[in-house]
Amino acid sequence: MSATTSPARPSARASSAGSSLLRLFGGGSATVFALLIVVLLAITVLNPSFAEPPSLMAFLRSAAPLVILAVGQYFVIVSGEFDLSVGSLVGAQVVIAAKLIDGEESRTYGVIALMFAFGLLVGLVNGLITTILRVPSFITTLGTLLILAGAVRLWTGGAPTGALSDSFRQWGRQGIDLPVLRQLPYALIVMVVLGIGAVLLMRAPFGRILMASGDNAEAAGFSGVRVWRTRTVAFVLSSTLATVAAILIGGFAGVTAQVGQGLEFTAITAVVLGGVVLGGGRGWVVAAMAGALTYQAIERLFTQLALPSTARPALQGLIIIAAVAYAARSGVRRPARPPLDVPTGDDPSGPAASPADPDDGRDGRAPGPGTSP
Amino acid sequence: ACSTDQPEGGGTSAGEEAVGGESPAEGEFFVRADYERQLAQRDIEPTGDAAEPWLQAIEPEMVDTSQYAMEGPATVCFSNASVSNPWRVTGFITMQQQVEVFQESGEIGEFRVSDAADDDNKQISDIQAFVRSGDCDAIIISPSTTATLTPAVEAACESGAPVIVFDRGVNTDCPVTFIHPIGGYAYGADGAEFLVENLEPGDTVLALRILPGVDVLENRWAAAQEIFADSELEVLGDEFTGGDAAQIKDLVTQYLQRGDVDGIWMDAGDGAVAAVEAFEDAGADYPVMVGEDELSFLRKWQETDMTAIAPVYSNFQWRTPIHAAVRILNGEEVPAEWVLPQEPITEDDLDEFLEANEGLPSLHYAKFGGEDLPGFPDAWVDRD
Amino acid sequence: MTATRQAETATPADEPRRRARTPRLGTTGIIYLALVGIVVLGALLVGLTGESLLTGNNVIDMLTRTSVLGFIAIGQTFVVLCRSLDLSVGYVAALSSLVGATTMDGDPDRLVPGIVAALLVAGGVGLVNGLVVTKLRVNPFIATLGMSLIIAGYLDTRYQGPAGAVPDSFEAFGYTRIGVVPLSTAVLAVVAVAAAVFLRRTRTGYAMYAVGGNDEVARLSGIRTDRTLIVAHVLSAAAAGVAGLLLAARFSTGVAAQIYSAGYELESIAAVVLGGTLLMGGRGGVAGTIAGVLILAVLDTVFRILEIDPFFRDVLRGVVIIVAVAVYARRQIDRRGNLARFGPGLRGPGAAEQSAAGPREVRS
Amino acid sequence: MPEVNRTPLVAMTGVSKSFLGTEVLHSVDLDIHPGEVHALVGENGAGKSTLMKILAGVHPADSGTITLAGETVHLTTPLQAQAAGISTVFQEFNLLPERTVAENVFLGREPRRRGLVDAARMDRDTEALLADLGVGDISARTPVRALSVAQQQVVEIVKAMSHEARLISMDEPTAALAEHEVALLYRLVRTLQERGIAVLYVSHRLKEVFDLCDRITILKDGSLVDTVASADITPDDLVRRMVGRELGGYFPAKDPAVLPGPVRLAVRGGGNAQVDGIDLEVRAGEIVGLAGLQGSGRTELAQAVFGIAPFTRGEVLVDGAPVRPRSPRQAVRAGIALVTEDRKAQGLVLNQSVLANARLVLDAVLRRGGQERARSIPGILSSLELTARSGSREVRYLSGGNQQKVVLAKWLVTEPAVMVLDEPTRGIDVGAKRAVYDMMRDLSARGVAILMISSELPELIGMADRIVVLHDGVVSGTAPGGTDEETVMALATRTAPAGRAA
Ligand SMILES: Nc1ncnc2c1ncn2[C@@H]1O[C@H](COP(=O)(O)OP(=O)(O)OP(=O)(O)O)[C@@H](O)[C@H]1O
Ligand SMILES: Nc1ncnc2c1ncn2[C@@H]1O[C@H](COP(=O)(O)OP(=O)(O)OP(=O)(O)O)[C@@H](O)[C@H]1O
Ligand SMILES: O[C@@H]1[C@H](O)[C@H](O)CO[C@H]1O
Ligand SMILES: [Mg+2]
Ligand SMILES: [Mg+2]
Repeated sequence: MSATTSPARPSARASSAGSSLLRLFGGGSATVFALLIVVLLAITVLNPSFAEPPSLMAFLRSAAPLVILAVGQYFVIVSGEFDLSVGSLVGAQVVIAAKLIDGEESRTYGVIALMFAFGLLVGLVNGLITTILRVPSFITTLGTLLILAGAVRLWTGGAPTGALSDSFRQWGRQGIDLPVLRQLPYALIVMVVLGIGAVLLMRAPFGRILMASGDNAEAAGFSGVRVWRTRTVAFVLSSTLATVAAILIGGFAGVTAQVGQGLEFTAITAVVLGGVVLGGGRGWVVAAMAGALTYQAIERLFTQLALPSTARPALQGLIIIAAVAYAARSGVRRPARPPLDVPTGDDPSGPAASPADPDDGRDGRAPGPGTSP
Repeated sequence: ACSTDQPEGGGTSAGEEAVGGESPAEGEFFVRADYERQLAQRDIEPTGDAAEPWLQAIEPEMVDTSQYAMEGPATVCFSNASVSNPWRVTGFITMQQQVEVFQESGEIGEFRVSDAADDDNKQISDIQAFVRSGDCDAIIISPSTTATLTPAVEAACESGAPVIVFDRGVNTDCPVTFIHPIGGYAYGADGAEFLVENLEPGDTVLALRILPGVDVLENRWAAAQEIFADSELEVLGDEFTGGDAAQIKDLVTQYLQRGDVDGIWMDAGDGAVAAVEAFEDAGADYPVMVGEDELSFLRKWQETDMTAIAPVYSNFQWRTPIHAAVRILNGEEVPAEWVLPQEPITEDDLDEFLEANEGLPSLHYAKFGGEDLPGFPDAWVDRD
Repeated sequence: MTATRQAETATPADEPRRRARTPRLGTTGIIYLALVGIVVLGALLVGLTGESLLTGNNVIDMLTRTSVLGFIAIGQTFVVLCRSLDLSVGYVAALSSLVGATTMDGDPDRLVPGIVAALLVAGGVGLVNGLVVTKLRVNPFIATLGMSLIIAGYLDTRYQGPAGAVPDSFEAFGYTRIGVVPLSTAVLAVVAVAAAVFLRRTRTGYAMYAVGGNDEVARLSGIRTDRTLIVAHVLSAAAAGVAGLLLAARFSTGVAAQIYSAGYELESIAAVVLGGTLLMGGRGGVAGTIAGVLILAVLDTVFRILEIDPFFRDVLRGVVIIVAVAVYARRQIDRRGNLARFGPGLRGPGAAEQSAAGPREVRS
Repeated sequence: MPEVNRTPLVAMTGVSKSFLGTEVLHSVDLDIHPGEVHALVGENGAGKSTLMKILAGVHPADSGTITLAGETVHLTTPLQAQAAGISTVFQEFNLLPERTVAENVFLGREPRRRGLVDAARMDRDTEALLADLGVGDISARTPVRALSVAQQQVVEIVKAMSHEARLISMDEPTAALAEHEVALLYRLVRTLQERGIAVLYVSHRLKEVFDLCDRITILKDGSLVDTVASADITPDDLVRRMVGRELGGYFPAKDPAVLPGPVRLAVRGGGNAQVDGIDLEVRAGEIVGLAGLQGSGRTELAQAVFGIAPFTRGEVLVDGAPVRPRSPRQAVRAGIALVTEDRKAQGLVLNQSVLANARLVLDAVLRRGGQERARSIPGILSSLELTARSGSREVRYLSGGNQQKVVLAKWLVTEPAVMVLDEPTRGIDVGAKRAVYDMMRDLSARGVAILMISSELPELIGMADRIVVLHDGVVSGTAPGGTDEETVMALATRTAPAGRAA
């Protein structure tokens, strides 16, 4: 199940497919796919109608934003950083859209363009403060979380004003009418397109230097990678995708004061559920997306079981910890210790030790996030 | 020099029956006496001019306040729980507008506000700071949580300055007056009764709630449960939504996938429109709908003319504390418990209210009662 | 294999300066300077409104505002020093307030049992956190986030609202003052001193710096790294438990959401990092954390006096946190760079790129 | 050997150890007597450190017994080993940079008074230990971060001694020390010996082995070759028995047909904070060696040429064109490659596949034409005897030698004009070394200019056409290829080594 059993792969492309396959069946990622299947089956058993295309479409439509956020968060995490600001950003973007569009169809796309510009700006700020000023991204994005949340309310005097236009809302609400599915949601299409895009990106040179930066920033730098730039791009990707998520969420349900609250933790949890290692350099984007779907599916299951809604978080917490713990066990070896990962000292024979690599993990110089003061 | 900011007699919260809240010690949010009182109060004709509901009162017992009488512009201090939802934002604007009127007329000088951003501990500190400063001729408090703010409010009472509490209550009757609409039980009942009347026996109802543990909200649900209990309606479930439209719509969609939903009951209108949309997008018939007097919902209601009701938690109550303060500082008597009228909006008066609130933002509350204030409508439109 | 040594030493900054000051003190010094700076700035701003910041009342207000976050942040310091973190502190505080208040149930004789029960439960949660993190190898971020969900679920199911009541004698903990010093702040001071002594004067304290600095080295030196980390998590939770008890005293009852949605987890981490403790662990301490908490409290008080809009408050807080940490980071960077043999230690442009890359910072 | 007939302090018999299936120690016997300095020698990967770590309680042995002064002991944790009086100076760096010397020395065993750590006493005891060993220039309160490599090494030894140890194992303690600093270590070892403390001494520097040790145990590929009294064996025999072949045929000979071509790399008056007045020329087909003591600035020079810590003075020309790289990117674009001395920290992204590592520079800098170049990767890998089969394996699973080959492959695909290699054979075994040498010859035959840094003089002498020697950041001279170690050492230590440590 470990990489050592990998079949021969002559060409780079094929082999990355190979290693993806490995990641699927080995280590962290296996758990999430198994879990996802189990949960979906459970739901279907309890409520066969869930398997009917329209229900599935509805499920995927409402899952799409989180999946997209997870992809964005994945880029940042794999580069060795955190993005806590996405929740606030989603909220801010929806409110901005409502206030600026104010129900005027004609303004829709102008405003959407503006939202992307704003998203880009936020990503740049997060990235540059983290890489150039060396503020740990946990703190940087905690700061932007506060700033965004406050600034946008300040701007709208506390509660969102204005209204979204139909052409804005269609993206999260409408879809292409089809016979069987009844409707193929635009949200789903966007999610799939972005998902494929992410997979391709991770196979492209950028994907590899992103991984390298998260794995060992110094080595990457000595190979000509502009680590600061790569990580900044990751932050920009994250906040751009958060903007897309905002468009879908706002479109799906309209504006309320609470949009986006807590999404940052949900997104990070989803990514980790996908077996992606906090601290960077390890993890598969498809698994991260599966993590997001799993997270949503679990919530579905709970409503399905009609569990008292107050009790749900408890179960959710248990499942998350159990899943991650299980992944950590089946994981091939202890990952190079990430910034917020823990010393799991006492077992020399443990995964820390790997063949021909006596000192691996022995010297505490495992690549951490290059940007922690 | 060991001093204390602790109220004499200290904690009164345990099991003690008092204005506003019921005993949190039991963690129970249903007190039949209060429930029945509130339901009855709905049919009692309030005193005063119906054109100024914020000055009306139901069965007031006046208390003498001559001891607080003073001359000249007063410094009024307001400790606000938060402006973290549209209902409170709307109300707070109304309050500020009301203050300006009295500042014009020279009755109020300085108006000091501290906002606790929903942090109970912070609000306690805010109140203590007001008390210590000794500058406050009157202290208005909108408590964040009934039980937790009680000690601080008691301490404020002991400071000698008149204390006015509104919206959510406290477990003590030390404030000069406690201002509130009829209350959560009535609010919850209005919606529940409407559903019972307008649905057939055996029909299904989904209850959507914001969050657990806030008494005003819990009372609403407690009343609804009471009424659903002796009806033939089937309650499919009660879900917490955090008032987040996306969650609301997603949840309703899920319930619709599993079968019909004939009625929706909500403990607060935030996001009612999202619930309605779920029916539209699923191609299902509109449910019998319980919302709130929030404009986005009222407008949706008018568009679709579905069967609906908008229970009201009278937002105009935010004007009353200011009037109360001025009266008290003039030594005029005020009701010890100032119960304001609280009438739901029905299809009969729907159009009238939408007209009156023409051009106001969608997250604005119809019964905000500020039409006659100088800042109207800009202050509520631009929110500043 | 001496390569490791090489890289280890590839960053010693020039010794003369080094020898001069012990860096830990240096950092703490800076933070208290920052604190003073903020007080002065605040005093000026408040002064403009004709009021004055440093009146007895305002001091009381500031100190009162330090207590709750203070306890939590001290606990958080232990875990962060060990290169872990605890996102469950707010939830533990809520739990402890309810356990405490329901156990006491207004009866003065059950004061002690109430306190003990609350702290035991809190410590128990910390123990579980520690075990999950060390034995199950769940990243602390997820482990403690999951624990938060579990506690929230339990509390909201078990208690529909505020529950329990504290006797007046205990309410005093939240309201009594000794001169301008609130009792809770006095207790905080004692706890802070105790924590500082623990870190600076006990083997476990030393072990925490070692585990956070480099758990492998710690292990080879015979330190039980898992045990150390578990202790840190227990202490963190216990401190949150104390905060919960203080809140119960202030509220005279126990509550759930009102406490766990107050955002203590992130605020405490912010305070710890504001206090100069490395998020990467291995360096820092309680003294700094207290300064960090004071900074936030001063801001709060100034904001209150100036009646700053609550939303603008968030903006300012965010800015202050980022700027402060950026300043510390700047100092770390300046410390870097090899001993210059020729002329001033000129840093070529390439240096920026190199240092933007990686592990070197981790140790600086 | 007076000790021989006394009961040994430590006796290891039939000790075997495997890591994940591969046995790296095959039933090894070793006995050490009180007051004896016992050398453990062998090629890289022979198992020296592993044996030592078994003694230190870091790795439990799979089989075999260890007796301490007669009775059998089970050393499963470092704590037990220390308690048993066995302490170790590990090969890898083992100090906490942020903590003071005293805190490091007593880490985990801080002296206490009434339950509290007695910091004052800890400092005093540390100062005492240092003084006792005649080390004057280290203060107990200095953070280790601020010490020189040598000073840190001393601290490690003091730390080991502070355990009331009966046996101290030292794994290549001098590897990071300059000649003059080695003298200090000699003193330390002698002091220990006088106190009846046994020393197990691992070193690649045979001179030290003969200077210091009473007996020598030779390991080869995890098996015991022999244990001999150092008096009874000559250096040449020792090498022969370690390596199993003559040193002579050790370095591939240069193909006489390869003649120096035009100058490809030229540094004129290059200087920055670390090095100064560097004048250097490397021609096509030429291998230039760069020698110097640790800390003499070889790595800095390499890093300056490669734009990591760029020259702030002078100029760098590649094929006559002035480049003066300000960053690795620019260096790569200018056709320069750098194989760093620290493979794991600076050379590899260990969690990524071999292929991902091999094409990292292409991905980062040379995207245009990257695909074509990438096609050459499998060829290059197999030319380095890295089977393309392993392409999708994550690098951390490879042996040190193969990891180094991946680093080389990474740079070979960039088809550099100039290749700088910093300690290219550090920590890799004979076979891998050979492959590296062959690759270098092959490259220079194809006209690449090679600048090679190495601390192993035989290697430099065997491979280089010329050897440029650095001392304290300046070029102190040049020696012709095939010169002898004395000449180079003379240049490297020409002026009395200034107190850089101070
Ligand atoms: N923790 C470990 N996991 C897997 N293999 C290991 C581990 N430690 C050592 N090895 C392998 O065991 C063999 C012996 O390694 P060891 O470090 O003992 O050699 P050595 O003689 O010390 O070499 P050097 O002279 O380079 O230090 C090597 O092949 C090494 O790859
Ligand atoms: N005495 C010292 N004091 C402080 N730092 C030192 C000292 N000696 C070496 N260093 C640092 O250790 C690292 C190794 O030194 P440097 O790279 O200059 O030596 P070198 O000639 O490359 O030897 P090696 O290749 O063995 O490291 C450099 O970063 C250098 O700054
Ligand atoms: O949040 C508001 C109020 O604060 C009030 O207490 C009840 O109605 C809710 O909508
Ligand atoms: Mg070794
Ligand atoms: Mg070097």
